[in-house]
Amino acid sequence: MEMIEPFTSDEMMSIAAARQLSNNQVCFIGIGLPSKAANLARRLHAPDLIMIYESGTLGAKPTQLPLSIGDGELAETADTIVSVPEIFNYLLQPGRIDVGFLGAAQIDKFANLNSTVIGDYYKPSVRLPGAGGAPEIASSSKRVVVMLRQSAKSFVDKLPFITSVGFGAGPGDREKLGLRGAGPVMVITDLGIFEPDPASKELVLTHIHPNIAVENVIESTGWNIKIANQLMVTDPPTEKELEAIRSLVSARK
Amino acid sequence: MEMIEPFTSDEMMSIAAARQLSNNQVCFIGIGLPSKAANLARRLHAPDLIMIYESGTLGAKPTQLPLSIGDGELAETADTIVSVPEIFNYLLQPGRIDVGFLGAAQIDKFANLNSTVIGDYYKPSVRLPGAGGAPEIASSSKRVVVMLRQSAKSFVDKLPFITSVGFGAGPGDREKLGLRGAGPVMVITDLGIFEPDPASKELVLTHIHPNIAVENVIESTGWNIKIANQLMVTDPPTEKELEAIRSLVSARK
Amino acid sequence: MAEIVSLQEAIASLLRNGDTVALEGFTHLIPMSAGHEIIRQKFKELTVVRLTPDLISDQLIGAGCVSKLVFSWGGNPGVGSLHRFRDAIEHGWPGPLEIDEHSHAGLTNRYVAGASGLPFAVMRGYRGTGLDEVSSTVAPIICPFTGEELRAVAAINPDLTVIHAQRADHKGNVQLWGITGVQKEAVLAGRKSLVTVEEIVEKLDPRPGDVILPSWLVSAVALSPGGSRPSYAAGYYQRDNDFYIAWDEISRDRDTFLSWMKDNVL
Amino acid sequence: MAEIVSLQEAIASLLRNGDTVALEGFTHLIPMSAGHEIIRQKFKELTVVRLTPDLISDQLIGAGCVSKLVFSWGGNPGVGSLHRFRDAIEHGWPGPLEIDEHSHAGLTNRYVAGASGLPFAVMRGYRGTGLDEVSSTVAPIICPFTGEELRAVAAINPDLTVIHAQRADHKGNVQLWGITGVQKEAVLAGRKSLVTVEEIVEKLDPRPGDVILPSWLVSAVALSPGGSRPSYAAGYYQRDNDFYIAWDEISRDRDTFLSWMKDNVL
Repeated sequence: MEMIEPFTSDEMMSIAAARQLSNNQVCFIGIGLPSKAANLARRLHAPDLIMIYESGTLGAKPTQLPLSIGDGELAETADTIVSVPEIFNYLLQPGRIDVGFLGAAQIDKFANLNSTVIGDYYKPSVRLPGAGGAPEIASSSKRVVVMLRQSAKSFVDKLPFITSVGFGAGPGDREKLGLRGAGPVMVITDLGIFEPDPASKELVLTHIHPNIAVENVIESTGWNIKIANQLMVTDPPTEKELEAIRSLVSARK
Repeated sequence: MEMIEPFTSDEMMSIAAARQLSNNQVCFIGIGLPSKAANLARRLHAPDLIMIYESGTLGAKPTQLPLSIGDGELAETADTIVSVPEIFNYLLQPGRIDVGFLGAAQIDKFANLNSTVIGDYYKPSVRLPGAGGAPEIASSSKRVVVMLRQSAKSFVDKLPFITSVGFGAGPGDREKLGLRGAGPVMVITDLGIFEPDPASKELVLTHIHPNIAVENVIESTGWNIKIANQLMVTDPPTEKELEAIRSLVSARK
Repeated sequence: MAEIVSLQEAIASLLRNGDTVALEGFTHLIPMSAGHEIIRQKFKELTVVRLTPDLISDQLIGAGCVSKLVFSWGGNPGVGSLHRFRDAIEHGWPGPLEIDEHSHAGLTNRYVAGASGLPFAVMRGYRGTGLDEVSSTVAPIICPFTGEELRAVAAINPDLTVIHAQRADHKGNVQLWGITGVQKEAVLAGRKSLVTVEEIVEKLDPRPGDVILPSWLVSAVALSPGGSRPSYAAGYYQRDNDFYIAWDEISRDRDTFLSWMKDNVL
Repeated sequence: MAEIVSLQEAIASLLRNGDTVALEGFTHLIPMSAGHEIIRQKFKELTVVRLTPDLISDQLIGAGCVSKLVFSWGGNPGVGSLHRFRDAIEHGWPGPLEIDEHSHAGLTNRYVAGASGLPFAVMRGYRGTGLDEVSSTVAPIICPFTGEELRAVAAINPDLTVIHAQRADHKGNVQLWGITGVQKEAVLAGRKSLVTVEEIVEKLDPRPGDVILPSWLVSAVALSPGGSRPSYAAGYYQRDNDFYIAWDEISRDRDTFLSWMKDNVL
């Protein structure tokens, strides 16, 4: 039996997400977890991944993990820099982005996302940063991959606010709303991987990460989560993957 | 009495037009007569005239008279070059241009311009080049100056086609059509200078060029042209003006 | 990612009879050699889109490749008429030419809408002009906030957009500079795109005022040195103003035109 | 033509209590020193417009200058919450804060419409989201050609737009490069505009990727070296990521914040 090096659930999440990206894909990247996973993919199997940040940097190749979507190194290593109107109107809106890679504070069973408020919009208990580029990344990318840490507080039955639309209230809603991308094809958490059921569009647990119990996922989901008939276990991180993620240096002085 | 050097009516036209431009004005320039007059003004009293061509060259300072609106020298001497969408959407449309400087094939008494067809639109006897930038230069510049050679064929009672709106069918029409600039404040020909009557918006002959008879203007106008009570004679070209216009070299190899 | 192919292959594989093809380049960087290749491959029934149909459009029209022209200014810049264009409209030679005519601002915004994945763009313009009546791709639109009436222009998404640029690298990234006109928008509006270039280089070192079209936004790149003559390519060669003047004579007469085409293009 | 004045004079002469003021700079070239001058001059009841309200907006809000915020992402990039922004919205300290909230694409298009002299812009977006319901500056619009439903966003034309740039010349022509974000559109949308610069130079030699704002498009230029810190100015200094992290502690508590402001800004 092969020895598996110990790894954290956050490392498993980033590595599982990085595996979803391949060379020459055009990937629109949110800051935080998605940026870490994309930069990891670039160091592993996808050196020619085309990373787009909403600051207008196209094809950035940072050596350090950027702290913001507009770090100097993103600009210095980009193939070109375009204005913010161009990034949204000319590149994202027409559906030229292969993978939109998003984080969020909360998600519901139809993969709608909230990053706006906890509680009432006009009297929030927690005011979150808000939409940024997310709503249009979610509506216009060819495919969307979502990453967030899973808990009963983040996987909720009803979102207080829909910042970005996944599948709305279910099948046919994206089409009715005129959203042209395929929507969220995968949600990756620190516990497992979820994919929408092709018919109902409801998220289904399709992969569980190594060392995670199904009960753990059930407890960490605010609705009655569906589990795939053939639930797979995510391949554990390889030595190379762990080495790569641990050598990612953050751009902090 | 001062000696006046002989000059052509075309020279008088260009010189009279050049005199309308002043330093630091932002001037959107059509090719041909307007371009010649603007470049003349730059060599005389308005060295800091800001010339804008629809190719996107801002602040061009050509040493030769360009043949096209996109000659290499316009690009090389410009303060900056912007895209064609920017020129029209960001600079012209919002009313940032002080003087729109236009030519045309035909004009009517309300200073509407035709550069599209002679005859029926669908069966034209002469197909002209068409609109180019003119309609929006005419509608959005703060003020418009028009230059054309005058004859009964160019100064017509009814245009076969309105390419660019002057005062439409008369007072109030620009406002009704939502055109925000003041419209044509002056029409300069090889015979004289016309200005719109403040009340009726109909063109009135306010200046006649030296050596031109009023009858000549009347015969060369396809409608019953109004003549100002105090008709002035245009100041003849100065020696300096003539020298400048004759030293303008065209950009032909 | 853009494939690097020969001009002949590019035109043969990317274009079909009956297609809408945009050829852009605003005085500078006009894709002349690509137009000549279209003529040599005898394409028919094309809808040609071009803000400033000049010599290349005159040649495509006179050669019988074009059944419809979408344009905003059809002349020989600084010289005068475009005779083949006039002959087609005035006398239907060599065949009838349908037109959809705009202002520069209007056609530019049709490309902007096409590049933006929108069905239309909004602008001030057309109101009170004859163009407002003759084009079916212009319509009134009311601002939902102020009630003001403006004009909508329909998006244009050519089957193929062709432009000429100074350089590309071996990955198919494209670089152009100088007067770059509406080329970025035309390429992005195109369902497919072809860029002919003066040079293919190892590395695109940055230039002031350059526009970079990353390889993933372009279908094909073809090497075509001098591909813009008698137009110009800043940094490579100048505009041949004398040829523009000479074209007036060459194009005025049908037979002179045909014989020039035979000797110089076919 | 832009006047070259001191930052103090510029803010005093261009801004009024109750004005709408846009402060733009997308991570890079944030006009921090201009924001501090606004705080020092104790402006009140401002509507602040900014895609990414971060530290400067947090300071303006905490200092009591702002009654309304128009924005699309209010956080400390890569760090977390913006505590003064949260305190104002969650607890009304130091006063109530009205908000008009958009996506980046939506607020960007509001600037584009403003820069274009149009009352609105068209986009895909908002449909199905909560933002569609809470903002009065978003409305449905129907394509007159296809019948498709899209969204219109209302133009924004700030009374004053403030940006920071690398350089200007003595005539007031402005040059910026690197990530230039939505600054051109924000300046053009503004009824007046102020550009703070690192340097005033004899001649703006061209730079790859630069944006030039000719003097006639700018109201005033003020020299303010380091005016973007702790943000950065490409070619001059780097982003002080550690300060962004430190701000989390400084801003979390009202008293700590006030004392920091007293020591460092007032």
